Amino acid sequence: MKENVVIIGGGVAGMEAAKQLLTLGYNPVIVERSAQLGGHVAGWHKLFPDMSSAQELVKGLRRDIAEANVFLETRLNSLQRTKSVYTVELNNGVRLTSRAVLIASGFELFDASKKEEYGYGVYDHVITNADLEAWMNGREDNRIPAQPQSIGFVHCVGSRDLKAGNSQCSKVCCTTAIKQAIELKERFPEAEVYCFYMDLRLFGKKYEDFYINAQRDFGVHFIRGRVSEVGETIDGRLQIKAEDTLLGKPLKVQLDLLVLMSGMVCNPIAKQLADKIRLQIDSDGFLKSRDNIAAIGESNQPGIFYAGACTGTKTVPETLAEARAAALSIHTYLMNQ
Amino acid sequence: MIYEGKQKIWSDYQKEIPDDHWYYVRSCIRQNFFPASERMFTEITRNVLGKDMYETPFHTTCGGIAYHADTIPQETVMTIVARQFALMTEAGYENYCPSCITSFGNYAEILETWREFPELEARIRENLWKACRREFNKPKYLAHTSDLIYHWREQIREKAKHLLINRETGEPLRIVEHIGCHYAKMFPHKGVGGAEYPYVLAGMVESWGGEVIDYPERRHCCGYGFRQYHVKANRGYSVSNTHKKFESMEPFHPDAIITNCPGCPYFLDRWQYVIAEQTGKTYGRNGYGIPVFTYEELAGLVLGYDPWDLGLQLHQVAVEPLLDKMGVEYDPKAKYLGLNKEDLMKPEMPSSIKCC
Amino acid sequence: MIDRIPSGFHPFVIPFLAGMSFVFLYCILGVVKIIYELSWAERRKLFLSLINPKYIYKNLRDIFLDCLIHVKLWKRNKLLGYMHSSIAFGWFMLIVLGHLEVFLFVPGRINLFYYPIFFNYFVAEDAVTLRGSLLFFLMDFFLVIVLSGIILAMIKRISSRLFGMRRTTRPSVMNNIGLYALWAIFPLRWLAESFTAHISGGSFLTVPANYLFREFLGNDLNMLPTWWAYSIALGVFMFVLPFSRYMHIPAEMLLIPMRNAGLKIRSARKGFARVQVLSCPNCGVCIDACPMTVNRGNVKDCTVYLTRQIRRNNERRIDEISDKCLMCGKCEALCQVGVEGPNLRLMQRATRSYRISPDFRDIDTEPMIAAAQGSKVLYFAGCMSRLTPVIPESVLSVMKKAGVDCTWMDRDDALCCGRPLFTAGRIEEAKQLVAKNEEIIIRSGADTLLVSCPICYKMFLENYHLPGIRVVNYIPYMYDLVKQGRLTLRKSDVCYVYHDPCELGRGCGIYDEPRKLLGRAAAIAEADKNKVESICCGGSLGSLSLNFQQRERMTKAALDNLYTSRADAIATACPLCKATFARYSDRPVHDMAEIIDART
Amino acid sequence: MTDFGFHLSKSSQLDLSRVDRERLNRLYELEPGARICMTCGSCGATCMAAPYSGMSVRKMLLHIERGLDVKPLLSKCMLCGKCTMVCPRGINTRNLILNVCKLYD
Repeated sequence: MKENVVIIGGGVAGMEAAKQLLTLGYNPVIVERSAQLGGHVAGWHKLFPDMSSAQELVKGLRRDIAEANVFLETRLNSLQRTKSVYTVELNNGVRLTSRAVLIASGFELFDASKKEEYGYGVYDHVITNADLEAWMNGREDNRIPAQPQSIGFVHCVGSRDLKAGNSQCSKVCCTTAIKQAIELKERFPEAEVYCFYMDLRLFGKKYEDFYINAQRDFGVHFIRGRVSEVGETIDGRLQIKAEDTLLGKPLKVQLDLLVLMSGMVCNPIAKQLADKIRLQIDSDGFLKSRDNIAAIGESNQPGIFYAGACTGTKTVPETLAEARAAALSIHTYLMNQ
Repeated sequence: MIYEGKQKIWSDYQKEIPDDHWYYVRSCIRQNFFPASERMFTEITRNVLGKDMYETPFHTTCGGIAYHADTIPQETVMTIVARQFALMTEAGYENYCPSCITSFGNYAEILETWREFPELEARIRENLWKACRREFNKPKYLAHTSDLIYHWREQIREKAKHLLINRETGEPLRIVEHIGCHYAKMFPHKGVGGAEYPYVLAGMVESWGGEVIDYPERRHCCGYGFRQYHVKANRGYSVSNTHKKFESMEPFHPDAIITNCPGCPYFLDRWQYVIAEQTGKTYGRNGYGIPVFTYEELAGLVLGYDPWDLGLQLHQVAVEPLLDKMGVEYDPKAKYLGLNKEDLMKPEMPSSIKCC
Repeated sequence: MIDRIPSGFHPFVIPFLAGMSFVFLYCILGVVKIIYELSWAERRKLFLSLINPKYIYKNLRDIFLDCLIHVKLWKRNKLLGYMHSSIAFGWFMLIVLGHLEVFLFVPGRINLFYYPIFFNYFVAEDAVTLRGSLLFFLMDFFLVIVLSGIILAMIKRISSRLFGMRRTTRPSVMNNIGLYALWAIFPLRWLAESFTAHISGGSFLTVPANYLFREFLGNDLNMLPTWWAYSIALGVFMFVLPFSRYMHIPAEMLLIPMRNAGLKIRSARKGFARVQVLSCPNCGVCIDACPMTVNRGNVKDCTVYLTRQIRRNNERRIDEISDKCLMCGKCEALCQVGVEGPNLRLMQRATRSYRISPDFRDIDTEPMIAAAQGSKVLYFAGCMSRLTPVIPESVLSVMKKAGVDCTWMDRDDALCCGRPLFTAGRIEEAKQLVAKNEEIIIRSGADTLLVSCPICYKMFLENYHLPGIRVVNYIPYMYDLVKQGRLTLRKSDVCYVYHDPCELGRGCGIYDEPRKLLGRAAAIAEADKNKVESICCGGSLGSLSLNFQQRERMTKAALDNLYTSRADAIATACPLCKATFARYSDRPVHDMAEIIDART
Repeated sequence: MTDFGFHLSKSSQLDLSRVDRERLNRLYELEPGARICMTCGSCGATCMAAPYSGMSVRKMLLHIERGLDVKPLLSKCMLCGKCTMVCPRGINTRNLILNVCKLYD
């Protein structure tokens, strides 16, 4: 009889951890709220820096965890600890016991309509990064014009914004914006594409190359300054205002499409879990690791482990690496008990 | 424009507005700018809607203008405001409605500050006591008078004689709503509809049959900006901001502008003349400007009051084009007759903008 | 020797006559046009030189040595030298001897200028002349010389590598027609003269051929067609000449007197520039010389293509070629004819019109003048040295050690020397900077202007008017200090290779002092290409349009050349070379000043 | 026209929709490096003309891309090339400057 390890969340973190746990000889049980595995990544189109397919990544992971137990469209009713065993009750009546629980609840995209000034949901041609990925994956979106002449990207929507309740940088939006700018430029070569940024944070492997490519090969314009407000002109175009902070001058431009780079906020489920078993929340609103350097995948509770964006904004490779690390941490923990 | 998106936001920003028993406070400057507006407010609320609207001649300025012009410190303003609240408390009211947007913003700001810093409130109570031996209760409800008209908009619609509909075409009139900056920009939750898409005036326009125009510079200041107008050296900046708004709304061809702030209608009205003098450009049809109204004036027109009783002859931009569209009857000859029917003489007319 | 044809005429001479007349007329008109395009002062200078015996001698000597013997080419490449001089000198001798024959044997025909060319057709041998006479022998001898040259030319066309040329030019259509016509002329002449040799006589080449042909072909019917062919080949060559590279033959004869008279290129296309352009023989030496052609790149941007595009009036390409050049001067230094590629480009750049022009006249120089006063020696480091501060610091340190009281003119606020604007063709703007700097230098009270940047140095030498002030480069100056015993150098074991900066070496002719100075401080090794053949570091301000990636390749190629010396370190005397090399070099790069400072 | 003692002031707001794209694209064509500036400011820091005209290639590029006048900035450029030497992205700033001088006024 293989030992159960309950994994909360069936995104790439949960799947990767399940894959490793299967190899290590455990019986991972994934509890996923939605109807499919893959989490946010399943909704993305291409992943930077090599423009590899997000679908392929998710498909591969799904194949790898075919032997794992997966509960889709399932929620936790309760999570309780008795001595060193956690009892998990699901809303479908299933009761699981497990000595280790991995929280891989991930993030939630910031609700762009909260930034009312950008008019998401109010103006006809304002979309989010996630909408754009879905469109590139084939979903129809009549907010995206057939032949846009000018397109804007607003970085840091709901990130680095105390007024929006998020002080943290969402880390991936700069690169995502550049990636999406390039993808739109490929589809609409005639369009002028403007990226409105506060700082460009292109920290990862080959991300800076992305930036140069966008400038040199695609002519994407980068404007340092946050968009302050969006209005609609008589012909239904968007007029945005910003300050060019490098020139110290106010600026406006008319656009046919505005893409809001919604940042990451901690999935509220993580907070509910935290209440249930007294996990700590860090100052950035994400789950607090036992140690942000040495033990990012461990909680303050024995047997509760973390992987991925539940502890902070992460890229996909970081998430996968953490999932692998968490699997090993769980294994070590269970062996030593 | 996705109307449902706006409705969702409007539903997020609603405030509780009691239906009756208000302590009414006038604005310092509205009497001079558009003298009939405040009188029309009391007329409509008391006589048409039958509400209890208490007023006392002992109230003063709230200090907002001086505060925003950086001439008096905050504690002074707070003490003045505390006295206003004391008058309300003494009169036995707990619902406070100022006619001025800056006052409304001022009160909202002070109440919020006291909520955050109770020790400050205690000090102000002490100041007030030392100054004039008065004590006060904070108002239970604070609403701007436009909030009240908004609140009673459907009752006004029921009694309406004219709607905001072009009588000839049957189309809704296209109205620009301009909200005073101090209404909700500081505290979005204090305003009906929030700061980005305020509903307080839009709601009136919609109820009375008109259509609201959402133009790019909708959020922009009217140009008054206190210091910008009061200091003559800055006045060019003031009019430039107004100009920017008109340039932005021009392609939409608005039939009228409705405002809820003392300064806004004044500057949107008068600067049209100055802009026409300086650039030769007018923004209405056939050389006319775009008529600018306070919400009380518009409510008065909807309820069928005589335009000249509403003081519309004191507008710089001619209101007649809108009256014609709405089908409001008026006697052009009576425009410059005083209350005693004596001829006040027609003022000199500018050449750059048609003023009837 | 007697006239064989009483009329002294045959229609086959017509192609030659027509071609010759055309060339003659074309050249006369061309000369008139060029003279007309010269300024009054230039014209005066030229005419005065043409009546000066000293210049006449010099012109004749240069034309003989350069145009006929190709002395410069001999020095550079013996095979190419032989090829060119065999054709040019051999042909020249055939013409001279032909005239001599006419003069000696049929003096009555001396006025027919096709006669010496087709002499063998028009005459019959009589008893007076003997078979195998000296003239016949000489004619055949020079024909053999020319034919050997033609054979070499054919081989070169097939494989230029055999001649030590890595790359050569791609001939245009006109050049090809001219080339094939030229190749055809001499074998045809040999055939024609051979067919006629039993009548007109001949020597070791034509007479045996005559026997051979007569043995096989039997009759004289082949005679006329070969003479026709010979004349046609000549005619074609003459007609093509003005439109091909062979124009360099007459043009060079004008170039030499003009250059000797001291004319300079002052216009982009006209006058002396036109002569320069026409004088380019399209040999392609500049292609291998050019530092831009590393990895087969930019071949079409070498001087040979500039002259070609100027002749074609291809404005777009002219602009591109003019803007790209590093202006290192190597093509000019190695050019056999002396075509001034960089100057042609500079004048081309100077024709550009700009909508924005800088104006430096209102810059206040008083603070700079005040800062420059105080010493007899005024030191100018230049803008670029601010990015290599070790250079000015070392120069000043060496001066201090030698007891030279020296003021640093551009320590704080300073103006550029003007050379970058000058080489960009913005000459008027550069002059404004020159005027400003002249004022500072003159009012500083110094009598010596010490310059460490060779770019500035060249500008100060050539474009500044500084009466009573000696402009000196820091290397000769330091070497003098060493010779005077004011500086004592300790020799180190480090082996340096000295890189000649373009502006100091080819630009100002300073090759030996740096080596002598460096030799006292360290061991020296030489790179494969050095001195006049030194390869530009790629950082040159001369180029306007070369981008970073293209320059990177050039810098690496220049470094590879320096590495051939197997030296431990690289020494140079230019802030730009130092900074550029340092970017990619696998060994230390030091400025001369640094080395001298360390060894004193 | 009445003199009120005050005048409409020119808007300082930049309108990107009105930038001359054709001319800008021509500039990009002539000097592709114009696209890749990352506004680090090295050029301005090293500029010999900066003390006289506030010149910086970064600023010049921003002015052009936003449709502002570049003439005053360029009025003291000596084309010395230090900006080319220090540019971390290897932009051929001199070619850029010369082409700006050709295309803009």
